[in-house]
Amino acid sequence: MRPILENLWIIPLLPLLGCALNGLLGAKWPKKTVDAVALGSTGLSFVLAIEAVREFLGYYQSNYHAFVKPFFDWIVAGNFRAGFDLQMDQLTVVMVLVVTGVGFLIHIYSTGYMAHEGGYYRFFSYLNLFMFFMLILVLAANFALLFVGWEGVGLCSYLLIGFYFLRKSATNAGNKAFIVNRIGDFGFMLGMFLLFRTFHSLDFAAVFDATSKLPPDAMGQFGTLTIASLLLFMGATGKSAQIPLYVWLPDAMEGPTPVSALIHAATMVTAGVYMVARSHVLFTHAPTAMYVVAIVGCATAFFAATIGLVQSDIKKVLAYSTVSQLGYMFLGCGVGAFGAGIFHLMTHAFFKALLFLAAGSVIHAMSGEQDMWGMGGLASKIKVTFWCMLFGTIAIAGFPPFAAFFSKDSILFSAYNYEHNGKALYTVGLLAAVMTSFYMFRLIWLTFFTEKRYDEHHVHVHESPLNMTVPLMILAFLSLTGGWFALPALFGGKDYFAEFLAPVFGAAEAGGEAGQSLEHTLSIVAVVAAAIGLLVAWRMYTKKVKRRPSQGLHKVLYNKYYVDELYHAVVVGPLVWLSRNVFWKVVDVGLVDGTVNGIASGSRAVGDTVRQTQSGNTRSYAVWVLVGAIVVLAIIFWPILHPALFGEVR
Amino acid sequence: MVPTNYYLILSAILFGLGIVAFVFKRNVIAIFMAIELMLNAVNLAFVAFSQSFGKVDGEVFVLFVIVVAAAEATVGLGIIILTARNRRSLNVERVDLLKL
Amino acid sequence: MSLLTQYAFLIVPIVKVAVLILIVLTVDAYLTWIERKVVAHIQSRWGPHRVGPHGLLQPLADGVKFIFKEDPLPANVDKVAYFLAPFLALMLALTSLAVIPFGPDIPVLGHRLTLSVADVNISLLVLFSITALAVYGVALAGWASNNKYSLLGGLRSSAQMISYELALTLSVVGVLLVAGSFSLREIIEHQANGHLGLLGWNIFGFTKDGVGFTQIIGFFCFYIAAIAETNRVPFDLPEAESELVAGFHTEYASMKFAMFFIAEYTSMITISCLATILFFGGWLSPFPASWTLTHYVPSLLLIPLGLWVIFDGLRYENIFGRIVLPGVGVVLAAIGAGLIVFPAVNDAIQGVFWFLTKVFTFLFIYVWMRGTLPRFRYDQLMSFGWKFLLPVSIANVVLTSAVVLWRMH
Amino acid sequence: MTGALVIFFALAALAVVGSVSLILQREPIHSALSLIVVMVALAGLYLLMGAEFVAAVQIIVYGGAIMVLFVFVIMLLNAGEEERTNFSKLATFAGIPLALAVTGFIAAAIAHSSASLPAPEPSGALTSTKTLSMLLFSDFVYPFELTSFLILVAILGAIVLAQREN
Repeated sequence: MRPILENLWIIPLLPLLGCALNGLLGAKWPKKTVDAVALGSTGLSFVLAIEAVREFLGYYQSNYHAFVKPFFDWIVAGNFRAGFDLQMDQLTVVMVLVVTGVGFLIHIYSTGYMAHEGGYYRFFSYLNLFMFFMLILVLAANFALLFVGWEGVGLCSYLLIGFYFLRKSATNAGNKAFIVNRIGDFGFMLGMFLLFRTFHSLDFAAVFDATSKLPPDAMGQFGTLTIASLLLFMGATGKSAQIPLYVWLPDAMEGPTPVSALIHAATMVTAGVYMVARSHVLFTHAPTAMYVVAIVGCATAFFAATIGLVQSDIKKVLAYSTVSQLGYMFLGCGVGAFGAGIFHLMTHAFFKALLFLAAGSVIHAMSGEQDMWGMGGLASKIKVTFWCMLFGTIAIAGFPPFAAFFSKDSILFSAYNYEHNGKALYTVGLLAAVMTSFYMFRLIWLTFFTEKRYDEHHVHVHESPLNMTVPLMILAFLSLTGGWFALPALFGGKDYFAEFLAPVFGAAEAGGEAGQSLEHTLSIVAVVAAAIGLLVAWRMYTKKVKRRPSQGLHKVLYNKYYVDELYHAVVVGPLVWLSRNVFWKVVDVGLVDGTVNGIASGSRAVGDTVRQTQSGNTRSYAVWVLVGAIVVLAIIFWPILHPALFGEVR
Repeated sequence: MVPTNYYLILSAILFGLGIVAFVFKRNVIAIFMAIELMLNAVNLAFVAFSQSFGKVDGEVFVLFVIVVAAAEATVGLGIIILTARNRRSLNVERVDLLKL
Repeated sequence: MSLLTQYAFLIVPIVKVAVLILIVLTVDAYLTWIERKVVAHIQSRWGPHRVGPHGLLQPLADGVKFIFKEDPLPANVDKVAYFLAPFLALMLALTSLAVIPFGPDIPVLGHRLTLSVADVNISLLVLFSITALAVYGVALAGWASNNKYSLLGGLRSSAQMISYELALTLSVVGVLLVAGSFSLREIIEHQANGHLGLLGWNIFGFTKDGVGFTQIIGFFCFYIAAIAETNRVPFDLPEAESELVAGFHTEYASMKFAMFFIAEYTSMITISCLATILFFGGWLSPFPASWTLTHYVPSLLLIPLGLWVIFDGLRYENIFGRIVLPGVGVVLAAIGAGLIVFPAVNDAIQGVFWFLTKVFTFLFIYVWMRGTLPRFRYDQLMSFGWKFLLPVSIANVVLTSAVVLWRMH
Repeated sequence: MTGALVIFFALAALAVVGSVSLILQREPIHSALSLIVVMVALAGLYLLMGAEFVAAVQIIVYGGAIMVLFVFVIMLLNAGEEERTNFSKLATFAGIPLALAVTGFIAAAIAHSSASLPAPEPSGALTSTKTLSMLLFSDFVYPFELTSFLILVAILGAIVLAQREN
């Protein structure tokens, strides 16, 4: 008897209801009611998710495979069927719990953060809608439905980035995010089509079973599977902000901070990782694709970190760190350690959400100030925020026993063991780790220590209300303990997380004694690297800091390698030119309007001529009637009058 | 005994004359008469056929035609009267506007 | 003789027509006399009494006058129509008499002589067709004679005739349903059922098995409509002196006027005949067939009439009083006596006798009404025709058909 | 040349002459009269064919009602001589040929299909009105009722047209 599991649709439905209620009626309601609806729906779906997970585990005990249930047919065309099928397996369990849990916390936080913003109900309606689509995405049992969630979260991200739609920059950022994602989605769709063409189905089960029967492509061979995987990965790069499509994420910081936390750190951006992990069967059969994924991930991790070094906007720093962390996840997936990737996804969800929310709290305290050069010495004033932030920083920097230590560690370890120049990947990843800890601690110092660089009289710093700090503390606790599943692994025990996910990804590779010792060394190296970063940051930012005019490499980094400018010059500019000068002036005005106007004037001319017959003179009409009659008669009597044609008619 | 063709030819001639009248009369009432003439021609053909086939159906049709003609005349003449009142003319060539 | 028999199919009708026209014209002439006399007496006047005894020669005088009067042609009249109209009127009126059977077939020289010019089996339809066309006489006259009174008269009469023709036709349908035939002869014969006598006539509508459905409603509708059809009082609006001078024949004089005049009286006769045939058993005697004594009724009427004529004529000290009237009286009485003497002849004329009696009764009623009733107003006429007469006659049709159906089953 | 043929040609000539004069007459009333002549002639032809009832109805309804209506309207509107305007060039030039063409078509069709016609019934065999009415009320009862409805509609239409808007 599994009431929730059998009716899995309830879990996504609740947020949708919340969205509908708030969106349609919320405008009239007081904040309390809106809160009640939003929190109630998400909280309830969180509880139900837990219940569903419990039931699933029970289910899994009895029969050892994922729980899939079709609820209704969505599209049925020929032999193509995309049903509203939801599924539940270990991977889903992790995702669902993360999404609903973190989502719920962030909802709570938002009630505090958004308290003084306009469009309160709108915000929560969007947020709930996002929850709905995200849940669809992770619960989907076929690519089509997953794509629905995929696009849906994209939409919500667009809506929420442009939440302050009166700010031009905000709307621009929204558009940018949307358009860039389109490019990725294009690849994703092509991938789906290819898959359907190959396997005549989009259901995960069908596709993956079929794939597992196929022989894997050789390294460097671009078979169907490889192409499909690469296309899917293209989608992932869009959604999860990987090179070359990462550019939208930093701009996405225009949105309210809780949004940045929920969508652009914890959940949505990890959709790509989830998708890759979900279709790991494909990727494992396409080593080339795997390799590409690993390289891209690694490169992104490093690249974003370098940019993160010099950013002055607190949220921008976190944004680039997000990008680089995502890079880590893909690195993990790329080198075949999907479990590690997902593991890092989870921990990252915790501490990055924490960091963003804390940053939000700081911004809240500074009443809107985001530039770290305008802060300083806040530690004493907003203790709770500070401590939570610190926890988050330590976690992301990867000091034991904090969460990221274990996850990032296992990723690097797997990278080290990767057969195709794994060492190089490892080294780059390590450098990225150094930089990560550097810019994070730089952030800490610039924000919380050193002398204050803001005007007391204008800004009066204050701690955030409970409904903001409590989620912070919870997340802080999680980002401390989140990684402890893997704790025993250090001491020769087994990695519970990996083991939990084993049914999905297959058993984690057993390191053996050598692996054990190697793992220890690697983790020590990682800690050392983090420490280096910490020290450098300490050296640079403890004594009197002042903002120097940036030049040279610093300038390049500060301007993000001019990538945006590059894209604008290479892609956007030409495109705009094309649209304006060809599609608008030639195609639209010339062709479309021309056709329409041509038809109009043509019919007018015809009418002018034909109108002459409408003289109103009845006798002329009579003659026309005669003509008609003659035609009819001719038709009737044709066979009679031309027996030669039709033979004698009798 | 008169062959059926004679009747048919006669009805054709009458019909043709009706058409000519329909086109060449200018007086609305006269045109209306032309229509009646054509109807009569058709009736003649009907009766002739019903005779030559030895069936009464044709005559029944004639009755129907006559009824229809009566109804038509009623309404048509009513319209003609109104038109004549409004346009001060019975010449169809002068009445060539839908509204004044 | 052989020639006669050879061309009998041509000669007999011609003779019949000649005789009929002669009789009818005479009757018309004397009908005017009767009318004037009766109306005069109703209005307690003497009426014509100068020309001949009781003004009996007045009709002759009128005829002579008609013939010798000048016949002016009004300015710019529509000549064709102007001349056509009276001829049309008279022609149609006379034609309509052709189909009326004045009596049962009588044996003459071994041949059976039918007492009707044309004995067609759709005589009633023919009759109606002719009455339908009769309207043109009046209408055309009104239109042709380029005169507003005439035009109004013509308009009125055409409208009136169309309106009442419906009622006229529908009122007869009842009889048709009962008789199941268009032939006047058959209609009469259907009313003949020996032991019932006049109860068998459609006016009472009893049948051999006793039960029956009276056509009295039909009769009244028919008679009223008929009066209207003939433009007689109280429906003589087309020629309403007080309003339209003389209506459609204002512009007509002498013979043309006489034609209209004769046409009117002829149609009166026709209508009376029709009423007789349709509702009053035509030539049937009102008495049950078993009462053979009733065959002497003609004689019993003729002989006293003849004697009275002799007696009355003797009062005048002139050629009429001394010779003509007594002569006529003697002839009449002789005929009466002769009928008693020759039963065969007596039986032969029975039908004709009864027929004429009934017809004259109706003609008398015409005159009587003229003396009695005022004229309708035009709108009254129309509303009466459309809103009363037509519905009633339709109701009659429905009732009758219901009864007929019921009798079938 | 039997009597029937003589009568036929007489009546046919009458009808044709009538319709020609319908065209040539300028006075509407004369046209109407000519049309009446045609109708009477046709009635005669019907009688000749033995369609007695139709003949009677032809005269009663057509001659006695419809044409009277025409005459009535002509008198009401005091319709004078028709003016022979020629505004419609089309009618002026194309009228005759087209009319001839239609007539020719029909004539040709008749001429062609004449052979397929069965020999007419022996003359004088009048189709009794009874059979006609039987047919009318059995097979054609629905059309019959429809015509009554049609007439009702016509009456209503006439009333609507006749009443002056106020």
